[in-house]
Parts: sequence; structure tokens; C-alpha cells
Amino acid sequence: MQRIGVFVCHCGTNIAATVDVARVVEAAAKEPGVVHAEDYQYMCSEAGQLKIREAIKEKNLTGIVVCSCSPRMHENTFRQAAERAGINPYMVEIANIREHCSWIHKDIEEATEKAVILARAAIAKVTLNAPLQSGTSRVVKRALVIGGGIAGIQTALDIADAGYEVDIVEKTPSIGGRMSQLDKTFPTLDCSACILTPKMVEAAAHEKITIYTYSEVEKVSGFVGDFQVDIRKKARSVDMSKCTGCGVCQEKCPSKKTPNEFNRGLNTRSAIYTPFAQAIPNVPVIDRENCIKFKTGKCGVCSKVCQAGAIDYEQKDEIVTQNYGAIVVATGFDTIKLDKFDEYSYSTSPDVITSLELERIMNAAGPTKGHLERMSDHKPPKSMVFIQCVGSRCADKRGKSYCSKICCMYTAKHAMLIRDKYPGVEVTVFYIDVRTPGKNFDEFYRRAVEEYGVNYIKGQVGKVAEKGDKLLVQGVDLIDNKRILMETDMVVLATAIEPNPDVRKIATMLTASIDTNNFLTESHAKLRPVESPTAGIFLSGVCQGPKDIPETVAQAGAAAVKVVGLLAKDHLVTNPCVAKSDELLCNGCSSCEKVCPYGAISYEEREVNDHGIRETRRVANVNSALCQGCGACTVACPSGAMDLQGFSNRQILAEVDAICK
Amino acid sequence: MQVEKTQEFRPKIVAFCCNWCSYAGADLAGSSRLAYPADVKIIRVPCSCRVNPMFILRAFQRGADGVILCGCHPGDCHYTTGNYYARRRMTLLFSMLDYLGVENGRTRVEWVSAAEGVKFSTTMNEFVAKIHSLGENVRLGDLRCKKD
Amino acid sequence: MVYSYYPGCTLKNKAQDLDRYARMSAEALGFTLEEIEEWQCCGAVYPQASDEIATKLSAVRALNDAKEKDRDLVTLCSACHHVIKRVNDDMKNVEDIRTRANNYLKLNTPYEGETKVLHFLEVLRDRIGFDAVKEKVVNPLTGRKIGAYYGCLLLRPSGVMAFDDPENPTIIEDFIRAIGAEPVVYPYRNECCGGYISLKEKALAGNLVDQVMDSAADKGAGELITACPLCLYNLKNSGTSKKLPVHYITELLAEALGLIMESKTPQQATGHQACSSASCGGFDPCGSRQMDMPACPLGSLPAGIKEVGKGA
Amino acid sequence: MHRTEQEQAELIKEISGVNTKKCMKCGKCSASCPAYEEMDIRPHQFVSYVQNADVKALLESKSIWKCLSCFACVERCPRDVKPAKLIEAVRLMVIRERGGNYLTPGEVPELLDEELPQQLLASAFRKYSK
Amino acid sequence: MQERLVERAKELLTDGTVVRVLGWKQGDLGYNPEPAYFNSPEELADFVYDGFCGANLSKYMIQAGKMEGNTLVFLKPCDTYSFNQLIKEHRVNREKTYIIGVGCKGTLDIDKIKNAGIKGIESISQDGDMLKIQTIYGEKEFPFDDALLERCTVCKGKTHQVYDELIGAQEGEEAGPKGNRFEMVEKLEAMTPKERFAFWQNELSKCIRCNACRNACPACSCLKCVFDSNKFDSAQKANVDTFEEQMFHVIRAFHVAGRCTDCGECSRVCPQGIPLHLLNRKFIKDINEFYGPYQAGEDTDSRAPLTDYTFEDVEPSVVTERGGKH
Repeated sequence: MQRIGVFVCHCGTNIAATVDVARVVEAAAKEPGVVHAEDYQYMCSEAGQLKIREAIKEKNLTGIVVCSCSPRMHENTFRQAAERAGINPYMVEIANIREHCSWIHKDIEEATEKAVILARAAIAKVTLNAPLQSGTSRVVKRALVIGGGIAGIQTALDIADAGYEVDIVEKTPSIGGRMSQLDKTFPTLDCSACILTPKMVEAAAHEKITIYTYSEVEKVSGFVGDFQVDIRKKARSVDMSKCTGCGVCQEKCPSKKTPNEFNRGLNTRSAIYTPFAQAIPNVPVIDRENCIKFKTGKCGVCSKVCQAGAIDYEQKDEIVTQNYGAIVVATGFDTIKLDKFDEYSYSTSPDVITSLELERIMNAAGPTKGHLERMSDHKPPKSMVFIQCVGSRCADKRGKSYCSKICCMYTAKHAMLIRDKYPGVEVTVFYIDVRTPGKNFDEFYRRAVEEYGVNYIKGQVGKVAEKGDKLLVQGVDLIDNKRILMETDMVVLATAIEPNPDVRKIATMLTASIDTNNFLTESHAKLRPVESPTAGIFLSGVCQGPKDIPETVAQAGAAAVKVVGLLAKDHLVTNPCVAKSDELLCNGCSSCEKVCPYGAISYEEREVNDHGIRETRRVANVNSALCQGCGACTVACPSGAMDLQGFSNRQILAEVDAICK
Repeated sequence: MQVEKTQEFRPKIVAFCCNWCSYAGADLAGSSRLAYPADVKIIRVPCSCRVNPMFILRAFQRGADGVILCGCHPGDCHYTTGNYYARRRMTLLFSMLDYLGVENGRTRVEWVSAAEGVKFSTTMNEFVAKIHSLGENVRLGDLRCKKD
Repeated sequence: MVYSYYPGCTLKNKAQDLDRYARMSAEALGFTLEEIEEWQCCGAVYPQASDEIATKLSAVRALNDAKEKDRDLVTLCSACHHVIKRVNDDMKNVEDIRTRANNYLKLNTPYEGETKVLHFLEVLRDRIGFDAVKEKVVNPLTGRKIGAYYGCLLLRPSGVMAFDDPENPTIIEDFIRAIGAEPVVYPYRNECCGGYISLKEKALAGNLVDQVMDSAADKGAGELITACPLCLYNLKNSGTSKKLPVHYITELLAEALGLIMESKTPQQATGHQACSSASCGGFDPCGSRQMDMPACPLGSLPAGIKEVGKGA
Repeated sequence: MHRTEQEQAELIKEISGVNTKKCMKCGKCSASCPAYEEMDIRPHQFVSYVQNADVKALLESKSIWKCLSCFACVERCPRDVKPAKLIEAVRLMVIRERGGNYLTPGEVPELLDEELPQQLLASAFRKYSK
Repeated sequence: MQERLVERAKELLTDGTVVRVLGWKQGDLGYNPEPAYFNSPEELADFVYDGFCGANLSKYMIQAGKMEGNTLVFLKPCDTYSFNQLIKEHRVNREKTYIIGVGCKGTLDIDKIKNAGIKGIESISQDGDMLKIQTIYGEKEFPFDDALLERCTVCKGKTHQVYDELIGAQEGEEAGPKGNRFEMVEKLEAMTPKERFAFWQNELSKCIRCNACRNACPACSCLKCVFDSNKFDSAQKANVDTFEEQMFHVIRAFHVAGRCTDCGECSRVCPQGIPLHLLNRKFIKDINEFYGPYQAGEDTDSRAPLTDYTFEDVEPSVVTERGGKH
């Protein structure tokens, strides 16, 4: 028979104001097995914990129940207290009488009665608890970073600088990400390439960093400390060890009609290409879908002109399998498709562009060599209109419900740069709200207005219509309450950003959760913002939520520290609340194996001794390092052979019985 | 001879909540002070897929008037797929209970995320109201339906 | 294939061409428009208020008629299509309206939005296929540059109408291509011409029509086509800017299919049957009175209106 | 029956089914409205006027007769507020409560012309009178 | 037919293909043959195969598979679904089993004959469409079709799903005209909850917890039933019995949901005549409607409905939404 101690917390007045704590103690003391019951102001305090430890020792307690706040808050605190007093930490149960009771009920009678029942359920459960031993698992001292943008690069650099191996997997032919497409960065107006390129070079040169470009994560198995990952290195058709990066192949390639992704389709590229001049690695890839050689079998120009003999049409995709202790997701973002916003004529007029397209137009390496011009007739504009919140803050299905956060600032940046470089261009910004929280951000925006004469009009635009070779912008000025009908030369849409669509696939592989907008969910919105709820998975950059470059870099560093903290350990303590099969009851039917999301259950032929009968049976075997303790198998098992430690059938039934009594 | 009950009907309601979403949602309802009746008692399970139909039947057999199972939204399961299995199991179980002629309003599944404190509270309020309208559970207590 | 067909009041007199050419073209394309019996005016304006039931009943009757015959319901006039489609959506999705409407109508079985409402153009696109239409064209309208005028009622609100992309529709352009002409895309093709208020707000309607005409002319259209009698009237009669000819979609379809020799000038298109304005006796602003369709005596329009006025 | 402005505002919300609190005051409804310049109170203001129970001004506004019911505001609103429904509700309140028909049969003959389609009269009566 | 089976069994025993035969042997009455092992050609003298050999022998193969040497088993078409399902669940050893698929004209329900007032039965033989019944009161006749078990009136098919050879049957044989096996389920569904409750109360009240259904059911093949182990036990042993007793049939039906082949053994063996198959069929019907047609035992590798899912599965609320009758 267990000797149970019950500890009821007042939580100041949080609990005590609505629950008659003394009555809970009194009722608990009468429960079978309870040999000690007391209450205290703050059980989680050092003094409170001391009370628990003393009672355990004095009364020889074998299990304890703490009636307090949510176990999500202090279960660990009390488990540690129990352990310090010499009993197994899993002999602790929490009755949640704060979040689930005192905070939501007003009537003291009702709340007290409920608190007593919750305490009884916890007592009934703890009576059936058994000491559980945590196992250990190894930590592979290597990290994987998925995505080679500024978030991924920074995370990799910080992990590598701490002395651990890091691999970056990047889907496109070069690392660099969105930031490499930007012209200048707010609020300081540094050239984006000037600050990014050195980081790219540093990452490439770092002895601890391996970069897999033109590669994708194909399969992930394992768990925190020991993930096994298959990386598909897509065939580049160019031998990286031979290519000198001279670029002749790209010049001579006869297939030049493919939309240039890096320039957002504003111009075209050759079928063999590097996305941009500073690409790392500076080795081109052949886009086989658009290559004449691959489509027709004829051509082979690139191979002929390559002096290094690096072109390899026979190259195959390659699978690299590697083990990692931690994985960082840094898959970044893209702008949303604008096909649902045709009132702004994006799909009909080439002079209506997105802000990211404008970045490319403004960039000296872009399709117009940095000259501001209209894409329809290549004439310089005399006036430009910027429209904010296109697709952001939309409650309807056309757009995104959230604020994309970066648009207000980059629009101010664009407006300022244009007014600075082309003072003759009239710039008007239609806004709903200007949101500029951040150091020197509002000052930046005000400069655009006050020093550069950018015309900010409050009011969302209703329609952009082509009229002759102009664009007619139809809106209202909400401050003046009057109609605006403005003819302009170019319209720039501050398009909402969304997580890279690939993230769904990756999240599924990693069993990391994502929200309704496809952003990865953090473990705690405030206190664990760079960790996924799935152990060993960390988040860096916009894949977690909209953010600008400084925030991304900060988060990348934070994720790196969390990874380093994990990799610094030699072993991890595993959760002992895992499934366990009773070999004497197991039919060997495989039902449990089919529902296990972790592949933690295998079957083996084992000799069992069933009350004297020795025979070889096919029985389930749970790998406790892989099992995460969901319990799906326990219900699939018809015979009840499979049970979950810490949440056993008998324990849950005991809670049910106590509540229904 | 039955003594006439003067006491107001106080239903017994068991809510199974998965640890990652719904239990956290219930915590959020608590920290947001979103009230729901004290008749609801929550049992924490790691995942909605841990809930064996036997637990639910046991609750009814022991006098529960309503049982509700809350889990992560489909697609958001902490264990990736647990709630999909739970969804099938509960669909079939509820349909069977209905087939046996017991009020199917006494069972419910609701997907509540950790962020949906409001939904948790409204769901519980609705569910308690529903159980009030159905009254005390008589039929579900003994599914063998044995006549006296 | 036989479809139940709801012509609506205007197609029975002022817009007889729209109606007649639609039926002729339908037969040529292998489907039949069978007019539902004893239909009533739809009221021409969708009653948006949640407490209006009586004004939705004529649409429900038409919908139920099609349901009983187990057919889809085809419309042509944009206003009728808008009203009937939206009422159908209410009957399907708004419990309060469904219950109350059924309480009024006391049908054999309650109507719950079962009928599928199709616009004539949707039949061409989704059932016949524009490629099949193209194959039947004997007299392609080659060289004609035609602007599609969608107006507002076919497209919006897009959630319910589900007709086409509300901001960049293509169905009429595809239709124009099918009959061998060249579509001209212009930005104001989905902006309202102000037809509804053209009775009393001449100036406003005029401005809006000018905007549409100018926009279409700017992009090089030689003529406009529409499915809406009200738009056609307003585009022709309001505004001050230079006018492009306006035709009904079915008129050009019939022409391309070789059913009539050539499309008439705008004057001819509707002018010759001015007499049929008569059917005002059947016109009913409340949309709940029986219409006496086939023979309405000529010239009783004002009288009919007065009568209704008195009754109201 | 006399109602306070607050009650009238509630009634407008009820018969229109519009939740005025969803508005984020971006002005896209007004920016989209083809009749904007003819209106004294603009579509986006209808939302805030109802929210603030300034119903008297709305009942006297000429805007209610100018709305084209083209649903551009409904289609383009990013918050799904449906200003057109509010305008319709105010219009109904006028023609129902004051008997304030905006069109009388007596006016009709002089407004007619040869080509005028039936549906224009039908819709005018539907919109302007009860 | 019986002779051909015996002859072939003797051959297989003699040539060493198998060391034992699992079949049916004559019971103490003329209409109650029972499953039996035959270890030598001589023992086969007691072998019988007639319309009363309803017993599904698949389940016995779990035990037989553990014995030394190969076993010959005779399976009727519907029994092979059960056997396949047991292969899927790794419960039987296909390699050690020699299956003769036997033709089946339908199996008979003695109670239907007795209920028709025929008493003192000594033996029954078949003559064309009629049964000739020798009773102590003389010979009686009874139409074969009227004596069929319910399950045979809605026969799943005459095709064997797994076999080594066929006797008295052809590959791909069609079943005769079939009734709608869900007819009674649908009838129950159409009742009010009160009527349904009354129906089940009446039926399940007859249960004497003899476990015949559990013992006969090929899906109920756990080494140890949950009701016999302490896995779902809580501290108070006395109450456990009531839980078991009160929830037994529902839990049993749930445990075999998605695995039950609808072989009908549960109802056939129930001494109280409870239509237990109606519980299983409800699950089968729901599974078919919610997740697409599924027949347990049709193959050995597909995922069972309860160990599978799709993202778009119906929500449990579908039960209340479609219900309507309350």
C-alpha cells in the first residue's frame, strides 16, 4: 500500500480566494492511502518545496499529490523536489485546481467541491503510479540547418563557431535567400549584398560548415539527439570539383528564354545558370526542363565550350544520409500570389509590380541594371504609387489575416530611395496604418515624409485601371474625406508575405506543428520562441512569423545557442512515459505497429514463459528511445497488452472512477 | 419507492484533454478567466489517441452524464497523426451508441488548440447546457440494457 | 439536354432579342431551354435585408419548379441571375430564411436550395464547352474587336455568384474568341454602369457609362456585348461620351452560328419591338404576383403602374 | 413606434447582418465605390456612423438613394464587413418607417422613354418604395 | 461430396503432405456436427460434411499452427475471409496449412426447423430443394432455403479467398441471389432512439455471459481477453465485474470492428439467440459509408479502417448531424 502525501497550494489568493483550501486538505486526508495532507501559501516556493521534502522523509511517503496550478507550469518543479527527497519523480501527480478550477469558478462551494474531486482523482491515479526510470540516448554532435538564407547562414555560423559541425541544405543553386535579392536594407540603407556576401563567403569557407545547395531534405527519422536525415542532392549536371566558375557556358547557352527566378521573372536566363553573380557556390546548374540537350538530345554547347570539362549530362541525383543531433528550420518566405487581387491590375499591367520586383529593378545587378523604369515601355516613371497591405490583414480568404510587418518600412525605404535618386518622380503611398515599431524606424519613416517629400495618403486603394499608357489609381483620402483619382506611371504593391510553401512538407517530416497560416509553431510564444514543440527542432527566421533582417539575425543566433546547448550534452535523458507491451498478452497482430507515428514498434519472435508453457511467440517490442508516448498503440491493441507508462489504462480508469463517484 | 429529488440536477462531465493543445487551451481559458461550469472535470491524456473507448464507456457506467474528448486540430497533432485515429474511433463509437438508442448528445469531440481558450470555454458551456437539456444519464449506465 | 429556363420580365418584351436568340442558339448547340410555367417577376433587385422573405418567394417558386422537374435552372438576364442565385444560396445556407420561406410556400416537400442555377454563359462554358461552340460557328465574326461588359451583378459577391474571377473575369472573352472575334480587355468591364439608379440619377449614371465607354474605347474596342438588358439600355441612353454599339451576347452568338444574317445596329436591336413595352400589366414590383405573360395589351404601362401604386 | 438612435442602430445591424466592429477603417469600400462623389456620407462612414449610433444623419443622407447595389464594396472589403448591406438597411428604414417613398407612381410617366426596360421600373420600386 | 473430401484427406495424410486433418465430425444428434482433428485415415470414418457444418474452422488453425507438422483444413468460402484476416494478423501459419476450399450451398439453422413444429428429430438428409427429416413421429419435409441461417440468406459470395485446392466449388463462383445484409441495421437506424433502446434492452437482457460468442469468433482470438486480465482493472475489484458485464458486447464489437468479416458465428452459436451480428454489421456499414467499402479478410495486406485515416475523414459530429431522429 502506498503512503501518499497531499499538498494544497493557496497560490496567494489565486486559489485560496475561491477554493476553501482547508476543506480540500480535510477531504484529501480521508482518502485511502493518504497519510499526510497540508496546505501552504506557495507550494512552488523554496519553503513550500521544503515542506514537501520534509513530509516525504518524516512520513515515509511513497507518492505525492500537489493541488496547485497547471502541471504544465510546475510539474517539473515538484518532481525535482520529490527526487531530492529520495522518491522517484514520477510518483508525483498534480491536481490542477487553479487554471481548471479557482480561476474559472466564482462560487466557493462549487469550486471547493470540484477541487476536492480533482484531488481525489489525482490521489487515485498516484496510488497506481509506479517508479519510472528515464533512459538515456546519445547526442550526435552535428546540426542540420534547412534553408540557406540569412537566417540559416547566421544560425550555421554561430553553431560552427561554437565548434560543432553544421550542414546547410538549400533548395536553390546558391545560398543567400531573399536577402540576396534585396537592393538596400532599412533603416540604415546599407547595400544588402555588401553585408550579406561576406557572411555567405564566411559560411562557405568555415571548416565546420558543409553546404548542400540544389538539395532537399527527403526523409527524416529518429528523434532529438539522433535524427537520421536523407538529403537529396539534385543532379547539377556540372561537376563541382572541376568547374572554375568562368561563366562561358552561360554566355554560349542557346536556350535563354526561361523566366529568371532570381529577378522575379522580370527577365530571362539561360538553361545553364548561376542565379546571381555572387552565388555560392559559383557553380552553375543545368535546368533540365529548359535545356535543349535534355529536351531533344541535341545541342551540347555548354559541354563543348567548357574548358574544364565540368559538364556532366549523365549526373544523377544523389542521396546523402547523415545523422544530426538537432535540426533548425530556416525555410523563409515568399510573397503571396496576387491572382485574387486583380482590382490592382497586377496580372494585366506590367507596370503594376510587387515590392520585391521593385527591389530587383532598383538593384544594379537587376534586369534594368538599376535604372528605375517601367517594364512596359522602359521609360522612366514620372510618378509612382505604392499601395500598402495588399493581401495582409485580410479577414477574407483572399489574403492573410496577419500583418506582414516589414512592408511599412521597406515602402518608406523605396519611397525615400526613389525621391533621393530621382527627385523628379512624385511618390505617393496609400496606407491604412503606418506601423514602425523598431529602433530608428519611425524616425526613418518621418524622414521619408518630411525630408524627401513622400506623399502619404490614408486610405486603401479601390482599383488600379490601365488608361492609355498610364495607370489610373482610384482611392479616397480618408483624412480629407475626398475622392482621389490619380494618374500615375507605376504602381508598387506591398504584397503580403507567407511562409515558403515547402514548409508544410518539411514540418510533416519533422513532426513539427504549423499554424493555420503555415508558420511553424513555437513551443511557447513568449518563453520558448525559437523552439518547436517537437524536441530537437528549432526555428530561425520568417518560417516562424514575419520579421525583418535584424530580428531574423537575432532569432538565428538564439536558435544557434539552443542547438549548441543541446549538442554540448553527451547524453539526453529520455521521457519514461512510453508505451510498453506485456509479452504474455501480446497476440502479435501488428495493429499497434500500424498506428505508431515514430516506427517505434517492431515485432520479434521471442520465447516466452506463459505460466509454465514455454513457446516462441511473435510479440511487439517498443523502442523506448523512439517512442514519444502518444498512446495510439494502446487503443489499437485489442488485448490490452500495450499500455502507456505514466498514463496507464488503470490509472486513467481510476481517475474516471474518482470523478464519476 | 423513489424519494422525489428536490436538488437541482448537477451533471457529471468528464473531459479528456490532450496534453499539448486542449489541456493548454483549458489552461488558457483559466488564465483568461473564461468561466464554464464546475461540472466539467478534466483528465489529462498525452494525446486524443490515448483515449480508449473503454474509458468513455466506463465513465458512463460509473454515472457520468456526458463525456467530451478534446484534441489538437486535425493536422496539428503533436504526434502528427494521433487525432486522425481518435477521430475514426470516436466516430464509430458515437455511431454505435446512437444505434443502441442512447442519446448521442452525451458524447462529443472538439478540436481545441492551445490558443483557443475562448473556444474551450464556449465548448464547455455549450456541452454542459446540452447535458442539462438531456437530463440525467439513465440509459448509458448499463449498455447491456438489462431490464430490472 | 433540357434545361428549365427563367426568362424574366424584360426578356418577354424589351429584350425579346436576348431571349429569342438564346433559344435559337441553344437548339443549334444541342440543348433546349424550356420555359418554366407561370413564372413571376424576380423583383430585379436582390433583397439584402435579413427580414425580407416575401420578396424572395417568386425566385423560390421558380427554383422549386426546376427542382420538381429535376433540372438545372438557366437564366440570361444578369439581374434575374443575381436574384435567383442569391436567393438559392439563402435557401441552402440560411436556416432562418429557409424555414420562413417554406412556411409561406407550403410546398409538398420543403425547398432547400437543391436546384443548380446556371447562367446561359455558364452552360456554354461548363456544359457545352467553348470549343464545341467554336466548332458550330459557321459565320465567325472575324476582325471584330469586342469588349465584354460584365457589369456588377454577374460577378459580385463572388462568394455566392461563383461566376468568374470578380476582378479579372474571362468567360465573355472566351466566348468572344469562340465566335471568332477578338476580345478587348479593358479595366472597367466589371465596374457598375449605374443601371439601377438610371431612372432618377441621370447624371451619375451618365458619368459611370462614360467611364466604361471611354475605358473600352481606350483599349480599342469597336463594340460592347452584355448579357444584361438594363446595362444595354443604360449604356446606350446615358452619358455624353462617344458611343460604342452595344449588343446582347446571344445576338452575336446567333449571328456566328448562322441563325441571323448580321447583327443589327443598336437602334434596330431593340427599337422595333417597342410595342411590347406593354406587358407592364404583368410587371410587379413586389415580385409576388402572377404574371400574365403571353398577351399584354399595348400601351397600358402607366396605368399599370398607377394601379400598383394605389395598391401599395 | 419611436426608437432611440441606439435602438435604430441595433435594428440596422440586425436586418443587415453586419458586424460593424469588424471594420479596420481602411477605406477600401469608399475607394471602390463608383457613386462615392455623389454621396454626402460615404460607404466607410456608414460603418462608423452605425457603430456610433449616428442614425439620424444616415436617415437624412442622400447617399442611400445613390448606392448602386453593385457590391464592389462588399467584394473588395478585406474584413468582410459588407457596407452595401448597411446602406440597404438604412434605406429600408427610411421607406418603411416614414412611408418616405423616394419614387411615387405619379412620377413615373415623365421618366419613361421608349427603350426603358421593365426591370428598371421593377428595381426602382423595389429600391425606392415600399 | 463428403466422400470426395474424405478420400482426398486420406491421400494427403498418406502421402505425408499433412499429419492431421481439421474437419467436422458427427455429433451426438443428427444435426450437430462439431469441429475435430483427425490424425489418421481411420479416424476419418467419423468425418461429416453437410448443411449443419456451419462452424468456421479458421480459428482452430491458430492452435493447429503451433503443433508439429502440417494441417489440412476444410474451409467454406466465407471461412476463408476469416483465415485471410488471421494471416494478416500473423495469427495463423499459412505455410503449415493445406487448405481445401469446399463448396457450400448454405448452412442450416436447426432452430428454424424446430420452430416450425418439427419435434423428435433423429436425422436429416437433403433431397434436392427439400430436407428429409426423420423424426420419432415419422418422416417430415422442410424446404432447404427456409432452414438457412440468416448469414446464408445474405451470402457474401461463393469464392474462396485463399486455398490450395477446391472441391465442390469453382474459382470465381457467384453466390445466388443475395439479400441486403444491412436490412435489419437500416430498420433499426430508422427507429426512434427509444425503440432502438427497447430493442437492444430486450435482446441483450437475454445474455447469460457464457462467452460462446467470444469463443467462436475468429476475430476474438486474443491469447487473453481484456475482460480476463487486470489491465483495465482498478482497485475495486467488485465493481469491475459490473463494468465487464454491462459493457461486454459493445466493447467486444468495438474490438473486432474493422477486423470482423461478418462470418456470423457469434449469432449462430449464441444459445440465447441474440442477434449479435447486428452490432458488428453496424460497424461494417458505418465503415463502408464513412471510409469507403471495406471487407475484412479480402486480402492480407491492406490497412484496416481503424489503423488508417485520411485528412478528410468525417468528424464524429456526423453522427448527430445525420441522425435527425430524436
